[in-house]
Amino acid sequence: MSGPVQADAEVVAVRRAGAYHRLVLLAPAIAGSVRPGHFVALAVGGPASSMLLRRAFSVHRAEERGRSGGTVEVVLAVHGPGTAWLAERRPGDRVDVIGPLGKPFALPREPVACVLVGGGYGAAPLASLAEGLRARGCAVHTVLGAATADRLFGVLEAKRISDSLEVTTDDGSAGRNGIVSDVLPDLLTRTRSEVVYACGPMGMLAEVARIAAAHGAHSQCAVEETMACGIGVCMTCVLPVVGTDGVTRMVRACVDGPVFRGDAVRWADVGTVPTDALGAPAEPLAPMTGGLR
Amino acid sequence: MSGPVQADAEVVAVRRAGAYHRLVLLAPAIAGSVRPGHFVALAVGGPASSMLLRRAFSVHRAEERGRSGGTVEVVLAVHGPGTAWLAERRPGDRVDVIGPLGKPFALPREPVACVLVGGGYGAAPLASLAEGLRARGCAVHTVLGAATADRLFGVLEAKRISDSLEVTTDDGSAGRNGIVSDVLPDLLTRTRSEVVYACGPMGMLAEVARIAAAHGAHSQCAVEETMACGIGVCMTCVLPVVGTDGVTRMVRACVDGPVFRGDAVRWADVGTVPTDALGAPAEPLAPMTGGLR
Amino acid sequence: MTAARTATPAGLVPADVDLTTTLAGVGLVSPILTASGCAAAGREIDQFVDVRTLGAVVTKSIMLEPRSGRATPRMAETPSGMLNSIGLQGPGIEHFLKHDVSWLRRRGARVVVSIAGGSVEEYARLAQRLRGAEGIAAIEVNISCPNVEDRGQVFACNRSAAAAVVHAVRRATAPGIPVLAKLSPDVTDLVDIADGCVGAGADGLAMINTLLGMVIDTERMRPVLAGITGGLSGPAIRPVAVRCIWQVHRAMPEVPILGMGGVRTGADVLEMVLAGASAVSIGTVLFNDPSAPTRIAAELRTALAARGVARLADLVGYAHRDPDDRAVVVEEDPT
Amino acid sequence: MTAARTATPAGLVPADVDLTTTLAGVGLVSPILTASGCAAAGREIDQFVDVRTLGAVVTKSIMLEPRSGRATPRMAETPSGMLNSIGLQGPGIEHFLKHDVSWLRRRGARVVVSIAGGSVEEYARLAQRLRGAEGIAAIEVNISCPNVEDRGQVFACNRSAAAAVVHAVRRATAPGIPVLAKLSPDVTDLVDIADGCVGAGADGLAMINTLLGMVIDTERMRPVLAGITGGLSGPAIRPVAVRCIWQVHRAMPEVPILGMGGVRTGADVLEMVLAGASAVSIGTVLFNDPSAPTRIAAELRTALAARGVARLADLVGYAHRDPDDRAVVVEEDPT
Ligand SMILES: Cc1cc2nc3c(=O)[nH]c(=O)nc-3n(C[C@H](O)[C@H](O)[C@H](O)COP(=O)(O)OP(=O)(O)OC[C@H]3O[C@@H](n4cnc5c(N)ncnc54)[C@H](O)[C@@H]3O)c2cc1C
Ligand SMILES: Cc1cc2nc3c(=O)[nH]c(=O)nc-3n(C[C@H](O)[C@H](O)[C@H](O)COP(=O)(O)OP(=O)(O)OC[C@H]3O[C@@H](n4cnc5c(N)ncnc54)[C@H](O)[C@@H]3O)c2cc1C
Ligand SMILES: Cc1cc2nc3c(=O)[nH]c(=O)nc-3n(C[C@H](O)[C@H](O)[C@H](O)COP(=O)(O)O)c2cc1C
Ligand SMILES: Cc1cc2nc3c(=O)[nH]c(=O)nc-3n(C[C@H](O)[C@H](O)[C@H](O)COP(=O)(O)O)c2cc1C
Ligand code: FES
Ligand code: FES
Repeated sequence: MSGPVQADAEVVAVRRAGAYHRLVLLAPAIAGSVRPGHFVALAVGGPASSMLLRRAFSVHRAEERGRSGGTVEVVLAVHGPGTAWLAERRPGDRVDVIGPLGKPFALPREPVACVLVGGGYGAAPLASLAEGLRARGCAVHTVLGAATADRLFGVLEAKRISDSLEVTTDDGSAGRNGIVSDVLPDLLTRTRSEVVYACGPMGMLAEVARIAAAHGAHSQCAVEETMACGIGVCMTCVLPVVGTDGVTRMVRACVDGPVFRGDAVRWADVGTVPTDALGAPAEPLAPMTGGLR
Repeated sequence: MSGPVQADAEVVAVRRAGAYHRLVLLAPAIAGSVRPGHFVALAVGGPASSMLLRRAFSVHRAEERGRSGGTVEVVLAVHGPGTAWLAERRPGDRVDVIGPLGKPFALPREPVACVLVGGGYGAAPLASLAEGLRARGCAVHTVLGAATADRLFGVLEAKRISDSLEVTTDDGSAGRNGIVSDVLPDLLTRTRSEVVYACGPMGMLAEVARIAAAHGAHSQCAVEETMACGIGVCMTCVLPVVGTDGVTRMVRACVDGPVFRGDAVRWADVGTVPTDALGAPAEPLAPMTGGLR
Repeated sequence: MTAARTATPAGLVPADVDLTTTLAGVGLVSPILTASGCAAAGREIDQFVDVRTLGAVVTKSIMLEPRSGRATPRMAETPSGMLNSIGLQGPGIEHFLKHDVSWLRRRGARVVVSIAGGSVEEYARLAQRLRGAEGIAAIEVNISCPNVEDRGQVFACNRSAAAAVVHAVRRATAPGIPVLAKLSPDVTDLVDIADGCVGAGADGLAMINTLLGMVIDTERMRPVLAGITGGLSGPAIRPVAVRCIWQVHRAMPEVPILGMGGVRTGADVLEMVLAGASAVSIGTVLFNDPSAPTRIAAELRTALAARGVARLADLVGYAHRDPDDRAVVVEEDPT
Repeated sequence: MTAARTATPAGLVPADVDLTTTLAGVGLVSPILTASGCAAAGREIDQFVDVRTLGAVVTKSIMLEPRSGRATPRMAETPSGMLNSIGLQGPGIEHFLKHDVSWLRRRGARVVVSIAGGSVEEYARLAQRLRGAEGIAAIEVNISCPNVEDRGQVFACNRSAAAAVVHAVRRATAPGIPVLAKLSPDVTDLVDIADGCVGAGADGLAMINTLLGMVIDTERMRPVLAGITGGLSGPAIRPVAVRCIWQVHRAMPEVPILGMGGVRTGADVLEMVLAGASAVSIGTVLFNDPSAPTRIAAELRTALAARGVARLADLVGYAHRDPDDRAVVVEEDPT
């Protein structure tokens, strides 16, 4: 797999999609090597921006060829000034983009049944993942959840690609009133799925991983950790992950993830350094010493 | 005269004009009170800009009424990131503007002959000044100079409004090969002008003031000093000016100017604090003490 | 993915939020002041924001005699900030009291007078002169000045020099008038300096003054500022300011703090209050947005209403409290 | 109104400009290095910029043992900067030498190893361990670490503690390998600390490390960083960095300086060189633009060619020279 590329991409389109914006960038040098689960990092605010850090987004679709050459599409929720700036772009504007980044979803070698779970814009990478799975002969069952109907993403596309689709919203404004983990156990049993793919908020991923394990299914979870560099050099994006040797390490979500085996992540300890992690201090590091940074 | 107003102005138009850009802003609350020589201060870079300070521009035209309500037009040379950002604005964008700022040109009570001297974009405020003078029955003779032909501004307009027009360029690419002060003495003598109005680089203003004085003419010079606030609160924009009491003070270009009597400014001492200025230290302040700021 | 919000008590609207605060015993109608040197003596800024709605106008540091300041250029823009090297240009205390303080009084604004000197003696004389003056809410002592009697060492960078100035000013000032020592962040141990000032009688601390910085013009290959170095201010330094407020409030939670350094929005004011400031001054951002205090007050009201906080004063130092120990902040008396 | 330019000697094109420099006796093909902690051990950044074209890769500060670092969140964006609180996560010196330094050597990059410890003894042991290692161009000593033997006081904030570390490292290091002490700007008297380090044997100084800062999340009303405070970096701090370089170069012009702090463009490199730096590290800006070193080198060449300067090395400290005294810089040997 070729490494990430930095490209000055032209904005092809910005379209509203419910509570989200779909941003299509012309980036042929990147589009060709994107696999489902990869993300891209976009610079925001222009040359005199006060915002130095890139913003990370899962790739929704990467079109290697097509009308306009080689495009990468992301789905963004306006959250703060960086995403607000991106949502205001117009066709012809330019955005500096780096990608593909991270490790994509691992696909099963056998044509097994799979469940895809997306929370909010976490559904973004699932459509192309579903296509990849279907191409390998896998059955694809999708569950999409969100707080409200307008925060669901990709329902129509999922309906088209999946063998089955369930939708939940916290307020019942679309689909079933509830959260994705309400429907997951039953679905796993019913479909005898062997792999669960999930992308969404950390709490959801933890639940999905737990349920998958309880059903003897393998899970692949795409996490979202605050990232300063996105390329593996800064060590800001770490979480505790158990290696094949049984040792817990603080690993980088940007290069060792964002997709992890659900049973390898120590979900309850995310945000902490477990005392049994490799190199953990005897006592937790005191804050306020200031210097050790 | 009403004070300055801060307004969120809509961009009506951005047009190239030689080496410059003409930027027209819809700012009815400001347009009505602008007099020739006033300037406006524009915020640059948008809400997440790293550029905190406003950029100052002489008002070229302020239309109280008209098609689009009440517009203010400035002429800008792209110099650094702030002016580059302004030049990239498109109709419908918004720019935060404060104006009118500063003291405008003082107009003669009698219908005397006047010479208007503009260097580069310093010609911007002269067209409306010329109209004001003509309305009072003054004869208007204009001299426009610039480094090159594309850096001349407002030649056609000046031709229309003025009783006479002379043009100089440093490289001879338009008009006479030379600088404005080459033609000024002769023009003053010929036209028996009693007032000289000037706007342009400091070196030009100093020369104009000197020549005017030598010819017994009054001069009004609009200076350009680096300004942090533009509204009189920061004290960054000072220059040594002799008061009617004969005392030199470090006065603010933004509120006490930008238009000054040419014979009041101590041109040779601009950039210094003359030792005879009010409150000047016995010895010049040593740099590097660091604290006194 | 938005962070959790404190529950909103039913019906708390921005207009109900109580922004009044107390700074070193002085009640203020608003927690938002203008920073010394960034709003002159209030007259120009009054064109953009009614100065009576401010907590106070903190005036440009005044010295005994008229002062012409430094040569120009006196400023340089920097990423999210600026450098200044004004050299305390000003008209001297007599003119200031006669023309500036009296205007502010007539206008109905509260006045915090900032004073600056080159020796302990000068500070003391300034404070004596202010003793007679009416309509002064507090004195802010700008100790980021070189001590002419000690090789130009900046008072604020030395515990005993800072304390000596504060002590002299406190002694010369009427008992009812609080004295705030304005600290420089350019020190190894800010808490030590703060402690020295409080020990010498400071009723509160103002922080932070600018950081020492410099810009070189790469065209002329010379320093941009005529004064070579200058003071760095603006949002660029806000994380340093918040850290300073946090450290000092943690070490001496009973000492009132007037926070400042890069405040641009209502959220920034809230940040400094949570760190331990009782009130906050707006400086450089006034150059970007001279009507900022009005906008910021509105943003602050909205932010507090959204968090169900009826009184800003309840949040002073709140970020220090153990999350488990925190009394739930609810509206009690939304008048 | 553009500032005056130095006359351009006929025919000087960017490709002719000589960017090579010497830092504490080590010749470097480029004055542009990557800053410690901002390019890991070079492997990832090599995807964006050929690490062989860098002056050197300065590796993330390494400690004796593997270290897991601090809890997350470890970073917060700030205006034109960021805070970080990584807690020196790393694999420990053995793994580092075996996997990281050897990769860099094989790749053909020059390596400056940054070391960090909690006691003088730890620094000394690290230096001893490096003595055997091959392919190390210099050692950068990160003294912005708390001294576990002195109530966590940061070495860099105390002249004698800083000097003790430098002395121990210098003694344990092979004579041919320069030792650079990396200074913190969070001190009252930087020149004093610098002097202490040079007196203790530092062959050069790296400056500046981050400023101590803090951000509070106004939604959760708690500090953003798990470590509460963090290090402020990025263009926001550049004026402080330039001032530090200027002050130290002025006081000790013969001491080589590796400058850093917010460098984003070729002009920023030039600014630090004019202030006194012999080479410059790029840190936080790599997160914005991982290919920045290539862009910056090109910008620097163009800037020098436009000013008629054939050799960057001729400009080290140039802004200090009296304008009247300045030898005209012209191309002499544009090879
Ligand atoms: C691997 C990955 C994939 C992502 N995919 C998507 C996606 O497909 N669609 C989408 O809308 N968002 C996605 N996000 C989240 C997105 O990156 C943040 O919403 C965005 O960075 C917020 O920037 P802002 O300026 O609007 O907000 P601000 O809150 O102002 O951002 C301030 C800083 O915090 C960081 N930050 C804030 N929130 C997050 C967050 N949730 N995750 C990581 N960093 C954050 C920003 O990068 C920035 O550095 C993803 C994040 C990661 C790490
Ligand atoms: C009263 C007045 C009237 C002006 N009228 C015009 C005009 O009509 N047309 C026009 O093109 N320009 C005018 N200028 C100059 C204009 O303000 C600057 O060119 C502009 O600020 C440069 O901003 P920048 O970001 O492009 O450049 P930068 O050099 O990056 O600006 C950096 C900083 O320096 C300040 N600065 C830089 N150059 C100048 C300058 N020449 N004068 C004042 N501040 C400066 C900027 O405001 C900013 O704070 C005027 C300036 C003043 C003071
Ligand atoms: C142009 C300017 C002039 C200043 N003058 C003074 C002064 O006279 N006395 C003082 O104590 N602080 C002075 N300061 C510092 C400010 O009061 C304030 O402490 C600092 O700028 C940080 O706040 P800010 O980032 O909001 O500007 C000045 C700041 C600026 C930008
Ligand atoms: C994420 C991050 C990690 C850092 N880690 C180290 C480190 O391990 N050792 C060190 O000496 N400096 C470290 N620094 C400081 C940088 O090397 C540099 O001195 C500082 O960030 C200023 O430069 P900049 O503004 O270009 O980033 C780190 C900085 C950042 C942003
Ligand atoms: S975001 Fe920098 S290492 Fe992952
Ligand atoms: S620009 Fe601030 S006083 Fe003139």
